[in-house]
Amino acid sequence: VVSSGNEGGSESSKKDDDKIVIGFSMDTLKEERWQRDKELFEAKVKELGAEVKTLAANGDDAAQLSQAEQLISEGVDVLVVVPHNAEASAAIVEKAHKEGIPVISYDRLIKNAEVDYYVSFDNVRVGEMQAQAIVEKAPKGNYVYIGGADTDNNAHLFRQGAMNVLKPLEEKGDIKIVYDQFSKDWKPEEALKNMENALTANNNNIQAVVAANDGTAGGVIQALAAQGLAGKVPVSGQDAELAALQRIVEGTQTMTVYKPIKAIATKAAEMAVALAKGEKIETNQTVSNGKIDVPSVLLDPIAVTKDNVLDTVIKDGYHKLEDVFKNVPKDQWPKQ
Amino acid sequence: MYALEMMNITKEFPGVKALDRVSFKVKKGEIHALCGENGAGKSTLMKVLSGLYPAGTYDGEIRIDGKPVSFRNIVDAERAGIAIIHQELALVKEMTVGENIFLGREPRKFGVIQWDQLYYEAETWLKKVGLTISPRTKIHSLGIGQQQLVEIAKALAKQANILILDEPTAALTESEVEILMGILEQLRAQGVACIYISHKMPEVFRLADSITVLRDGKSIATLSRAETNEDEVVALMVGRELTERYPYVKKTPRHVVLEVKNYSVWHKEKPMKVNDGIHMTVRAGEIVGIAGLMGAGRTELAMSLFGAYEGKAEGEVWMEGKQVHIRSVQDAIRSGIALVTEDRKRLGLVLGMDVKTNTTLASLKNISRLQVINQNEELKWSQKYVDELKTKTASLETAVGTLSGGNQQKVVLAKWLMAKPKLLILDEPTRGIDVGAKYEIYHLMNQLAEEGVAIMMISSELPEILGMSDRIYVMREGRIVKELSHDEATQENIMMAATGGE
Amino acid sequence: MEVKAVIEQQQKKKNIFGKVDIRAYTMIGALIAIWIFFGMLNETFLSARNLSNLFTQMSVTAILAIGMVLVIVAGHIDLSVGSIVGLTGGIAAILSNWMGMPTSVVIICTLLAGALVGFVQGWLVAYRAIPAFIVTLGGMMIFRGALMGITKSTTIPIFDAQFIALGSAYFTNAFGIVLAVIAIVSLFVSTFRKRKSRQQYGFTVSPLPIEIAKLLVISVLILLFVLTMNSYKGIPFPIIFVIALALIFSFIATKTTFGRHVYAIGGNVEAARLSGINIQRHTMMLFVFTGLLSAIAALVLTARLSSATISAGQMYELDAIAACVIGGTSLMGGSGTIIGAMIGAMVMTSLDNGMSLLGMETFWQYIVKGSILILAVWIDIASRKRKVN
Amino acid sequence: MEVKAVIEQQQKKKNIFGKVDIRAYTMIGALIAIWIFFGMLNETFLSARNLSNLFTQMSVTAILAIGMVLVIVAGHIDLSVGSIVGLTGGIAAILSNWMGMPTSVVIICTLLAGALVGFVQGWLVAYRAIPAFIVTLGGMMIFRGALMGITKSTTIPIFDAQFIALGSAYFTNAFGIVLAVIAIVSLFVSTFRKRKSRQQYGFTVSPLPIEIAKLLVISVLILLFVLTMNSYKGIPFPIIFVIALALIFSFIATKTTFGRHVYAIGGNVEAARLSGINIQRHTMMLFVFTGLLSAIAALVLTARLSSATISAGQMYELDAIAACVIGGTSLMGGSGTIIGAMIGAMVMTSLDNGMSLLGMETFWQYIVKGSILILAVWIDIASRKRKVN
Ligand SMILES: Nc1ncnc2c1ncn2[C@@H]1O[C@H](COP(=O)(O)OP(=O)(O)OP(=O)(O)O)[C@@H](O)[C@H]1O
Ligand SMILES: Nc1ncnc2c1ncn2[C@@H]1O[C@H](COP(=O)(O)OP(=O)(O)OP(=O)(O)O)[C@@H](O)[C@H]1O
Ligand SMILES: O[C@@H]1[C@@H](O)[C@H](O)OC[C@H]1O
Ligand SMILES: [Mg+2]
Ligand SMILES: [Mg+2]
Repeated sequence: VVSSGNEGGSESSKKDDDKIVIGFSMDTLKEERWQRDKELFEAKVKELGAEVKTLAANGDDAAQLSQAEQLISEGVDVLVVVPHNAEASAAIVEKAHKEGIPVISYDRLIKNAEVDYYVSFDNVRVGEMQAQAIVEKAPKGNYVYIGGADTDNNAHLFRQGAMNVLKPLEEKGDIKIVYDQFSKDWKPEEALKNMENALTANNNNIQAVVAANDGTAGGVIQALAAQGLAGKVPVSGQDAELAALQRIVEGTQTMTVYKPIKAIATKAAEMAVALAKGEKIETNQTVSNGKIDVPSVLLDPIAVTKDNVLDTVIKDGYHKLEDVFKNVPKDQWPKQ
Repeated sequence: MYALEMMNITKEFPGVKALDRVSFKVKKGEIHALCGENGAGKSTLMKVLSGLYPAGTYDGEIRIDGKPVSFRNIVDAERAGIAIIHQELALVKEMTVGENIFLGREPRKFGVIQWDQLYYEAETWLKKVGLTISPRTKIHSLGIGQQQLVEIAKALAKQANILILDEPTAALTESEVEILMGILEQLRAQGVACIYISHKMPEVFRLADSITVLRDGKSIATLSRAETNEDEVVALMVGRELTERYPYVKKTPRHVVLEVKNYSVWHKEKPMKVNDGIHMTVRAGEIVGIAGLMGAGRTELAMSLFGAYEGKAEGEVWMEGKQVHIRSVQDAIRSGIALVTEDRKRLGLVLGMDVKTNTTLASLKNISRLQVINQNEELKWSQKYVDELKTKTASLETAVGTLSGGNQQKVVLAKWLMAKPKLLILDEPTRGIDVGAKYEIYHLMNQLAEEGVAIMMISSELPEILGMSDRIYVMREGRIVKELSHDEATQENIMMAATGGE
Repeated sequence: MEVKAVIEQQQKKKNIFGKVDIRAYTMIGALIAIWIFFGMLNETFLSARNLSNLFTQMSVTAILAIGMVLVIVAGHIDLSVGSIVGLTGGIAAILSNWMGMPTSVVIICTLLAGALVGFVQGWLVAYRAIPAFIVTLGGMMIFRGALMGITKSTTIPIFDAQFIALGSAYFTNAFGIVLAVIAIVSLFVSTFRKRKSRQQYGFTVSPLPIEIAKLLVISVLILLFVLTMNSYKGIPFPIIFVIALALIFSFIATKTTFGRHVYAIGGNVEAARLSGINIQRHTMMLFVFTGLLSAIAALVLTARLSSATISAGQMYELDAIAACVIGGTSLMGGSGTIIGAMIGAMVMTSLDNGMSLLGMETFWQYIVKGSILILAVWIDIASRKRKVN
Repeated sequence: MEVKAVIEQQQKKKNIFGKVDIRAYTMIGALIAIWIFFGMLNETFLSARNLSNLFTQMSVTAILAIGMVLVIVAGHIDLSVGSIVGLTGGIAAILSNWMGMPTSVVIICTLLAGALVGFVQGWLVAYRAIPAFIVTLGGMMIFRGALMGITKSTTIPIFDAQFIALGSAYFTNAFGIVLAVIAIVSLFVSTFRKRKSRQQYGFTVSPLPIEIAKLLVISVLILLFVLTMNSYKGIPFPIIFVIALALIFSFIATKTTFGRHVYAIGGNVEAARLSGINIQRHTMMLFVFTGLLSAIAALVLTARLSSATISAGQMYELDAIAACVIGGTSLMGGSGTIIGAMIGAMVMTSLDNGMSLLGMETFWQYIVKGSILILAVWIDIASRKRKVN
């Protein structure tokens, strides 16, 4: 009565023409960074002579599955997935494999599925870098953790990474985490409120803030600024948003984690096209996703501070010098 | 042996003792009229009887066929053989006539409705009340009179031993009233006890075997029809003698206020005219009655003149010698027209708002400067009308929804008096209103006419038309078919014209 | 005599058009227009495979919309369905993964949880007279919070193949054909039984040829659907849930006293009360239904994703409500059909699917979807008004 | 005669209690209870500084709730306010940052944009009779999409100090005192003018001592508020917007013909139409107001964050609606007060603030907030019922 669809010999879905089509299934385009991922990835694929089709699911697992199904229907040769949810997207891998389409997991690892390849930065590592950078600036004192959306699995990973660094120090008695809250929907205004409350509750006696990304860092710095503390209390971030880099060069934000999106987008595009052509792909390591050890290319996220902004984001062409230093008097601009 | 005994019933609402140790007994096979002013407690007593106010929310005892009963809900009362036609229409507009007739008692097998059986039986009951419509018609496409007949059919279909009719004829025409009377007489013959509530004395005296009078929540007397007369009942109801019922005064009409020439109104949905080639005039200081059967198109004419009917109008309307083009209610008010609609709850009042707010609603401009309301002026004016119309209300801040029907009607009147109209159109101004309040409204009409207001009164009650109008237009099928002066008019020639009889 | 003729005429008209109301026809028109439009712009849109996707993709919204129609008809609203989907999905995953329960137990417990949650909300609305908007808005937060609490904000994968099949299996081709035959036969049988009953009561029936023509058209449509699905992989499991639930609840809505009483309550609650209808019990039941249906939707969604996530179902209430309204349900209560809501769900899913196939930019998708929602209702309202004038 | 006496008595009662209705009192009670509760659990909660935070944190919701009250009173709803906040915030940031416009121009253009967006929605609701639920649900998607389109989904920071001051400046202590004095003096003047006017009309007035006592209490509260704020940094800018807007719109709602007409429309739209009220124009105006207020809220929010983000304002409509309903606005239309909504907004913000101060886990925060929402309305309904029975 029932078939799982496995054996269902479907008509060959691949298009007959020999043009390679890469499907790019994205979680969302709502944040600035993903917009860049998309642009860079598409550009690289086209450069390599293939076509690309991108769909974004606005942070909805079911919608992402649907969209992946559509890409599969359209007969893409390789599916590159930025999963909204690590577990939920296992279904995508399964569907794709039924049609013989390989899947590359982009930026976030798809868990419990036979993913073909994984290209990423390590999210737990991101959290560790954030905390590490702050600890260097403020080795002792009261710490505040301002997390991302409680409904986003990544937010938990970032927090986990940060705690890997902070907890031992707390046990040692060097630091004290006096406030630890998530920010609804990654909203800066939620982070602002949380930080206001943290400052109030501790009478401004706060020496460091680990914020999960640049959006929340923006809210945090706004709250610090209201107390005249902006620039005095180190604040972390992530994503190398323009606004955050501007704050970094002005001195109100300590660091951001730059995940060289150009690198990951380029690498993923190359891998996808190679995979489509049936070529062999070199990987440097494997990462276990609970089911298999996925051959992975793990790129290093880069902690960006005032000191290396020139050599990283600007050098990469990720942002322009005049944009980043827009609010700094021209005579203080670094020479490129 | 009484079919029904209600003993020492007391029912209180916050701040009001609606029933105060009321006793009420009805014999098997009799039609028992329940009379009283607005707010006397008639409907409340019947709601107690029909289980709407469950046992425990009132004091006292009810016996059916000598056996004490206590109803927890409406279903209990229906099982005990009690059916009620409520004063307010209680139909679901989006559903069909058949569904409404059997609502809550649908013929069913395992919870599945037997539609064919339902419509078949519904048709039978519709025929009984003289309605020639399909039971599959949706209620909202029926006029208010037809809806009332559906309500009656619904109650009849319950084949109760005790049938309560709370003002069933308020919206019915003479001929429909006739049908109803016939049905009731038939039921009486079958031994059904009928409780009949009405403000129309002629009906009461034509039908009832006994009459119980309520006043201020107390049972005053139970009389046998044979031993009493209208004046006595009215006197018991209002607590004093009422000498004349229609205080007609001969007036001298002045200049023409409203002149309508060759006026036609199209139906808002169907390609047909509801008014066709109307010519009429209304002068300052005169009361012009508009008579006709239900569906004659009187309400449409009034609504259309007032800019409130959706269907298109053609022809000319002149106010005080100037042609006017009324496209909205604002236009109408600006031209000096006011309309007291026939359905005061739905169209006349904002029930949740208080007396003063409703009174000033149509003339806020007059008591505002730069859009800001002068609250003292508001109090002053609404107080003035409460005093002048003798509106019974706890205060100016009382929500009108809690007032009795007559007093609600007075608030609607006050609203339009405050707008200082040149032409006041009254559509069924005394529908569902007790004799005392009626008398006050008639007085007011005379007084307004005296002050030079032109009054157009639409009414289905012939005695009222005859008793109050200086001139009468009779309408049939959207046309004016006859014009009669006060002296020429009789019940017969009006009915003749209205029905198109010879 | 004359009256009878009018009645008969009216009945004849109804028989030709069937029970589906005119508004639903407008929407079917809109749907076909959308399909043709996307079909022209993108060849894959009308492929058997994409249609199969489409039906699967609409299943969760459709299941939620079924319950939502009745709640809205009764004059209420349920903003919590999305969160109930999330919560019951989480419960199902915990039972299946953490506790290792067999699928049957998981299903039963999940449905019970959904019904229970609906029961509590229904009780507050019906017996405590708290506006449904508030109860379910509160519920939306509470259930989302509870989900985060019980799952510790982690994603719980499902490994049980049987469970996963609920969301992603297909019926074999043969079984699909069997289903089609059963559907067609019962359609014929019920129609002829209805005719006979009507004739017994002396009502006119539409001419036999017309009736048969109508039945044939529907039969062809059913066959076409099954064959199209079979030409890919067979009828997807979730869509059978949708069809079955839509039929059951359509039946409840139109043929049972419960259903009619719900419409009466929504149309005129006073009249319903005075007719002895137990308003409170009916109202409570409706929320039990939405809870139950949300749990079913949760099973499908969780199976489809083969995991429960803490954001599952977020904002689904708006999709479900939109589906109802596009399908002609009045937010004032008293009117609305389940078939209409199904078409509404289909319209919305087709838009999502079509636009994403075209690779339209996200922001355009938002703008188009919002505009279509407004436009659909606008056209509907305008056409009804024109009919009137 | 008799009636007169009753009226006078009632007016006396009214004068003692002031204009705020009983429901608002219940909510003030709830608010005080919440404050005491959190105050006991956490010493900082009732500190001047945290109260200052609290008022600032409630400002955006409160501004949105002001417009929402009137829309709901008129029997509609506006689900798009959150998206309008996002869109107009984006417009403001683009004008300020990308185009380098001065703050005054930015403010004017942003307000115009908000009003325009509201106008279009209002036109569809009023003149095209499309249910507000649909129009604003569509609007919610369209405006969010438009925001993503115009900002290219980036965060746009604000650098203009003047603009930022809108959201984060404080009035100097001296100016705060001046404001308080002005408020108190005008309170006294208006009360005594009202008394005089009433006496001229021959209405009774409440005894002078009671009146003065009442005025003194209010004056003390005003002073207390200003002094508390001054003991921290002064009155925060945003809360002055809230107070000013609440006063203006309260005035419009209770003292002008426009406001009266809105309540009449919500109470019985047919009766309102037949009383010569222009339903359509009034309805349209209401949406222009919500658009305008959303733009003001957007300015405050953008200034406070000194940047515009594409998720700004998401879900704020639900907060605003919840504030109205907690504050006693009936979703059936016809009743509701702005002061009630302000208290509602305060209740919600206090909960958020208090729970986050206590460091409560997120999922508990969801559960508590949802429960309080239901509970507040439940208590309100139960107490009104008890009063009736
Ligand atoms: N639900 C209620 N709440 C408060 N007071 C009520 C309620 N129902 C009726 N009353 C009051 O009880 C009294 C009796 O009302 P009732 O409706 O029984 O009068 P009635 O005799 O039927 O009048 P009418 O002829 O106008 O129908 C009135 O004072 C009325 O205001
Ligand atoms: N809601 C409606 N839908 C369809 N037709 C209607 C409706 N209301 C009235 N009609 C039709 O319009 C015409 C005039 O009706 P209407 O009952 O208003 O006249 P009337 O003379 O004012 O009678 P009444 O004594 O009931 O006020 C009739 O043909 C009637 O059937
Ligand atoms: O880069 C972050 C991404 O990984 C997370 O999922 O969402 C928030 C972003 O800031
Ligand atoms: Mg009565
Ligand atoms: Mg009429």
